[in-house]
Amino acid sequence: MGKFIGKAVKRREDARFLKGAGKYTDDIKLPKMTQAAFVRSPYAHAKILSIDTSEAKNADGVVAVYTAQDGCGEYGVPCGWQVDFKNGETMREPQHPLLAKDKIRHLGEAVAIVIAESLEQARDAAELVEVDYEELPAVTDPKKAMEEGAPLVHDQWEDNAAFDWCIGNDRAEVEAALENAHHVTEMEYINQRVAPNAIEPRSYIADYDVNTDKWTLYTSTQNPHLIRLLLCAFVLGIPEHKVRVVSYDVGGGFGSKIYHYTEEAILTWVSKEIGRPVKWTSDRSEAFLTDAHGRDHVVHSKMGFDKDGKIVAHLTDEYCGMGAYLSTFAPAVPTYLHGTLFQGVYTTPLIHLNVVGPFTHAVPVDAYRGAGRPEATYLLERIISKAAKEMNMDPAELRFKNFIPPFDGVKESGYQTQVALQYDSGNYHGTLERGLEMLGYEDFRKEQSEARKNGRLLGVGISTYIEACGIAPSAVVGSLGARAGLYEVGHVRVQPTGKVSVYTGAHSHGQGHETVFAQFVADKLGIPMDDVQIEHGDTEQVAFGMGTYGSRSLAVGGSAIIKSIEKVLEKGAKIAAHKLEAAEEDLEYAEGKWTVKGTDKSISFGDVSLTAYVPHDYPEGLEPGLDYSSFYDPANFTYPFGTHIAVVEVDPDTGKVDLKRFVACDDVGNVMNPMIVDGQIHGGVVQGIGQALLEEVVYDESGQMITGSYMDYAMPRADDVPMIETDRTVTPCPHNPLGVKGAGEAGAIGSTPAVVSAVVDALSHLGVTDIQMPLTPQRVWKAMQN
Amino acid sequence: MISHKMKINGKYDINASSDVIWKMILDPEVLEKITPGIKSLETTDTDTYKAVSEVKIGPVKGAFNGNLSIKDKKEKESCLLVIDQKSKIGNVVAEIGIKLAPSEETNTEIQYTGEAKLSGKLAVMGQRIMSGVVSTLSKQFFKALEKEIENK
Amino acid sequence: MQISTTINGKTYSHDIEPRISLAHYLREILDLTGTHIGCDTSGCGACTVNLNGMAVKSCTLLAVQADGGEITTIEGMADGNTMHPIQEAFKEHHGLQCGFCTPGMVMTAADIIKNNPNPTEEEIRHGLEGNFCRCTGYHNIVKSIQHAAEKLNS
Amino acid sequence: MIPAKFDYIKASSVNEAIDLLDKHGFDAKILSGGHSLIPAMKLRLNQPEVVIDISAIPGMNTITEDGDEIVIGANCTHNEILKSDLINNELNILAQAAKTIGDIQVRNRGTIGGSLAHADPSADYPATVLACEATIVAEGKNGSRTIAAADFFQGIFTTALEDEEIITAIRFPKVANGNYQKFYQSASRFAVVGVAVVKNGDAVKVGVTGVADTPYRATAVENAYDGTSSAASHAVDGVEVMSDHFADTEYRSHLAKVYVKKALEA
Repeated sequence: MGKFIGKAVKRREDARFLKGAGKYTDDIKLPKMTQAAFVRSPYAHAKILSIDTSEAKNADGVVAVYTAQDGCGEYGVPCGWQVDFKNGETMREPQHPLLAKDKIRHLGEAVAIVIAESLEQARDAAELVEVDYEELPAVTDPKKAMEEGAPLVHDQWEDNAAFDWCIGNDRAEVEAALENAHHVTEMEYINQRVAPNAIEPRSYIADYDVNTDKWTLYTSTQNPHLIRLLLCAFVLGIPEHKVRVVSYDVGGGFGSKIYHYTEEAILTWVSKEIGRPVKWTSDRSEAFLTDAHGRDHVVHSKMGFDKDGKIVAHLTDEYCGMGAYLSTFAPAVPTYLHGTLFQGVYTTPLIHLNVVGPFTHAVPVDAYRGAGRPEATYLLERIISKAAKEMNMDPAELRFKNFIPPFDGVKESGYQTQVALQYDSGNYHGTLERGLEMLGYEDFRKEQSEARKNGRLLGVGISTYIEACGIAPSAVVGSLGARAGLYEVGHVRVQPTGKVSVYTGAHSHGQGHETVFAQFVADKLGIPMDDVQIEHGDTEQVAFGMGTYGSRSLAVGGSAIIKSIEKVLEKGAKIAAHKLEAAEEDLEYAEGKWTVKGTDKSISFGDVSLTAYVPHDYPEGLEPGLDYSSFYDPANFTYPFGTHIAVVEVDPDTGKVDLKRFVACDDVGNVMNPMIVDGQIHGGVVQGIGQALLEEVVYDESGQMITGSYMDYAMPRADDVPMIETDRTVTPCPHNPLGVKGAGEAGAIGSTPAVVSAVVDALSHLGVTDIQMPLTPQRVWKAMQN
Repeated sequence: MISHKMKINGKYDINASSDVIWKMILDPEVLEKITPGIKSLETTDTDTYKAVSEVKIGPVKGAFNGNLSIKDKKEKESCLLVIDQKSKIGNVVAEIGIKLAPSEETNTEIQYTGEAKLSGKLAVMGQRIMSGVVSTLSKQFFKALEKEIENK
Repeated sequence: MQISTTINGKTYSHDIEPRISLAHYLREILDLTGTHIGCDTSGCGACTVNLNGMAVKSCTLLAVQADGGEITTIEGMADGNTMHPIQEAFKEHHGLQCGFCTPGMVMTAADIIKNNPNPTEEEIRHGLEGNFCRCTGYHNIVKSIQHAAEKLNS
Repeated sequence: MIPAKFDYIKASSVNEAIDLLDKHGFDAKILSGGHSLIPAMKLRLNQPEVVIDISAIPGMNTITEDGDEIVIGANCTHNEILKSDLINNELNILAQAAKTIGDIQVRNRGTIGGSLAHADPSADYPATVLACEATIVAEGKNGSRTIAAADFFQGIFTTALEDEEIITAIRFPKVANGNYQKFYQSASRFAVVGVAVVKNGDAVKVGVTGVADTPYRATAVENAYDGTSSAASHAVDGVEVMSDHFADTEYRSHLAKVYVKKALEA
């Protein structure tokens, strides 16, 4: 531990946010900027018979109106991950057009873009575009989309499957083990579609400069470089050095701002057409219809146990809706980010998962906080809790029985799963023991049985999750179908005065990089935090980067910076040795200076920096300057884990769930800033609670969305949740220099099944074994009646 | 699981013979008067009309136009009302079966069952209130019909 | 239509279309972009400002309705470089992450504390029912407001 | 989100507002707090040509005592109502209802007159207005009239107000023993079910909101009331119960009974 690492250092970014001085994309105004509005389909599936833009073109202030017929029709946004059929057939990848051409495939798909001098004028003119549609039958349920005769989303294929994929042991072997199992627990349920709902709606400004023939795209994205790469190389065919992508402050992402959206591309195209900057900021209504959603799995699962309660086999079949097109990472989410977590924290010897990914007439899904891992955890943790009830065992006891024994990844090697991954280090008993202690589990069980006698319905639910974070080793993901590497870039530029500018390809949209990164940089260099500036979010400042998602910023982005720091110190030592007239190996570096061991002869980091830039008296043959950039490609994923426990009380009259306590004991490896880690856990937990109790995107059978505003889409408010009780165990990651594992998604992964299991536990004496999420009062009440 | 097809059903007892009621609901002039929001009804074919309406219900106001037709007629007994209306705020397609049956001595019970399908903004934003809207509009329709019968 | 308002102590006069919301007026015409817009239906609270001593949602208020009014936005909370005790408390207790809902949270917190100088946790949570935060799980926002209230009372 | 264009007129008197309404008719909307109207206009679900702002009309935001009645100006906000000593002491049930509406910001702007004229089927005041047997004071071209609560709500968003009438005040009898109970819709926080009960000796008056297309007096409950809460089983007798994503007919009917029972027992 240094001066800053591990300390609850207050965030440096807060001052600007608290004063209203944050710089979100919609806050930016450029000279001569125009405003865009989209004309969107009121149908989920329809033929476009005609579009009449004449009246709109003549409206006040209108600069231009474009449809797919006006030159941008050839372009489409790409998918970044290829998941093929298990029989070898290539993934079906339809064009995802910037504007719909002949056919509408989901509600809210854009058919025209109107550009005007002001936002008011753009909106007014958009109302004047007349589109004639022929509505067609739609399908939004992933399982129904695979039924015989289901309406086809893309006519060129005989059914709606984008892929049909499997992972794990041989299916026949798993089935045989289930046949012979002492007990088999079965579950069928839907992991419902949810809308990420970052409070900042997506916002873009494209600015083409005719003088330099260069574009600047200001965008609310989690990964500016990836957007530039996709936009240039895969959509518009613009050379990358001609595009600068800037992402200043971003108001939350939760996955939904990872992807390259059609609006980014069309605005970039439009800006050159009109020779002026153009801005579009989504409304919340548009956000519900166009931001990538999460989840949408239809699941059928069986888990077999021997007579001692040891898991012997696990077989699952899923239909995971893709929506109308394949969003950037969509195919990876229910496959490689999901199936590879089916081992959980258990020693299950036989696992098989089959996933069909159907197209549906709904907005595309993609990674949403946790991405595939919450869905895997939900399944494992619910089915184990259900099995415990069926076998009349305590759910904690059943977990202890099946845990993988502790291993640190150094003395003991990593744990090889049945589903491709090798866990780095883990101590699963530890978090469950601590979690039960934090809760007072035994006392609670007594309280529960007392309460039950008085007609009160108390329940407790346990979830012991694991996730794969720090994504990801490029070679591994490449072999799994990723079309990009997932390394990160860290650039350390030491200024002549010894002040340090750090450029990272990771992007902060709430995680606090400007503080946390400065903490470890300052410690590693032994300089004050004030001497360190963290820069991110601008492709012309940062060499390259893959962005922030999958809890990768510190584990991958941080490690890249560490590599550069090591290079800086290595060169610094050469300069110091020269100046101190000592051998390099006789120097030691601490507290910002090189000292000749055993003497008081030293030179400061600042003096060495100055020497590097004013190399009058300098080691022969050494390049001047002190400036290093590094690419870090992780050796493995990281595997945070933990225990989440929920306590609920159900109102017997209404079915309303009162979440009384929530306990989280997480192990995210080493902790750079406990305040920020706790904050990440709090937020994730509440998002997971949201899915368990409140959130659901509902499409009706014709593909209309009936939860398209905050009047109908319920999310946790302050009075829906209690304080979150947190604690940690620390099992360092053995393969990255900071020993960190990542904390961004943990909360959302662990909490959902804990809450659902708690409600089911509260009602178990009434014969309730499962309830479909979200556990609305109506659903809970109905479950109690049956 | 959840259908946004709004169920429309109910019954209304009117103090008139099925003969009188049958004639009135097939009379475009009467329909134009009693259907909430209808501004004009123009006959385009037998029992088929082009309808222009302006519906104002609390926070929502929209100018609709489209077709209204009456199908599957069984004299004085039953028919199917088919409505297909479009507007900037969304579209409505409805099919409502209407049945007339004598009740008590001089009354007729009108039973109606059907569904309305919404799309666009109306469907997305109006979910919380749609079942109430249908109920209120139906009541308005039958009240107006009663009034019309009294006036005749 | 001509309107005149006092915003953060400064008087402004503009001729604007009646359909412009107060939030839009602040952001687009006055460049006071600290007030954010997160939804269309008065649901999220990101646009909360103080009008004539009360927290209001500036996206559900026409600028013309605020004519003659006295408005404080997030930009008017700090005294120069000295942050308001509520702002201080949010920083001290990590009551914000992405910062987008934060201005609305701070403005609402000011109303809560003004009307109830010693709010309980339950009262704070109830008071925040009109403000969504998607990052913090509210835990540290509630703590921040508790501490801000204590500070303002001492 | 930006509404379509409209003209905005700030009325300085009730008469001016009525004249304007008379002149613009179907194309005009009255604006008070704006918390129902403005979101609809932003979504362009409503595009009035004229918006008449009545919020600045003098004398419409007072809460006064008039003999056995409390007279509440139509422009009183929910916040003013829930904070009024007079209401807390003499008409506590209304303060209870006001407290459940929206959130702080909404309560700071939304008005009782606006809420009643809007007649949202899930709004909180209507149940209370019905149970208290309040009267709505409306002014129009032909002068002022009072409308009994029972006659006021006529359907979803539909009231007994004439096109050119506005609500100027609501007159409540003082209520010593009243109680409002609400089950919230989890997204909008409107009432899935809201029940107002006013007890007076052996008699009880029950207003219900959220359940049907219009708020109603649960007369079946009132008639069956025997001093216990068993009459709650009649909460939806003869009522066509609404159904939506959050509560279908069966569940909503059940909730109505539960909440009538709660309110009777409170």
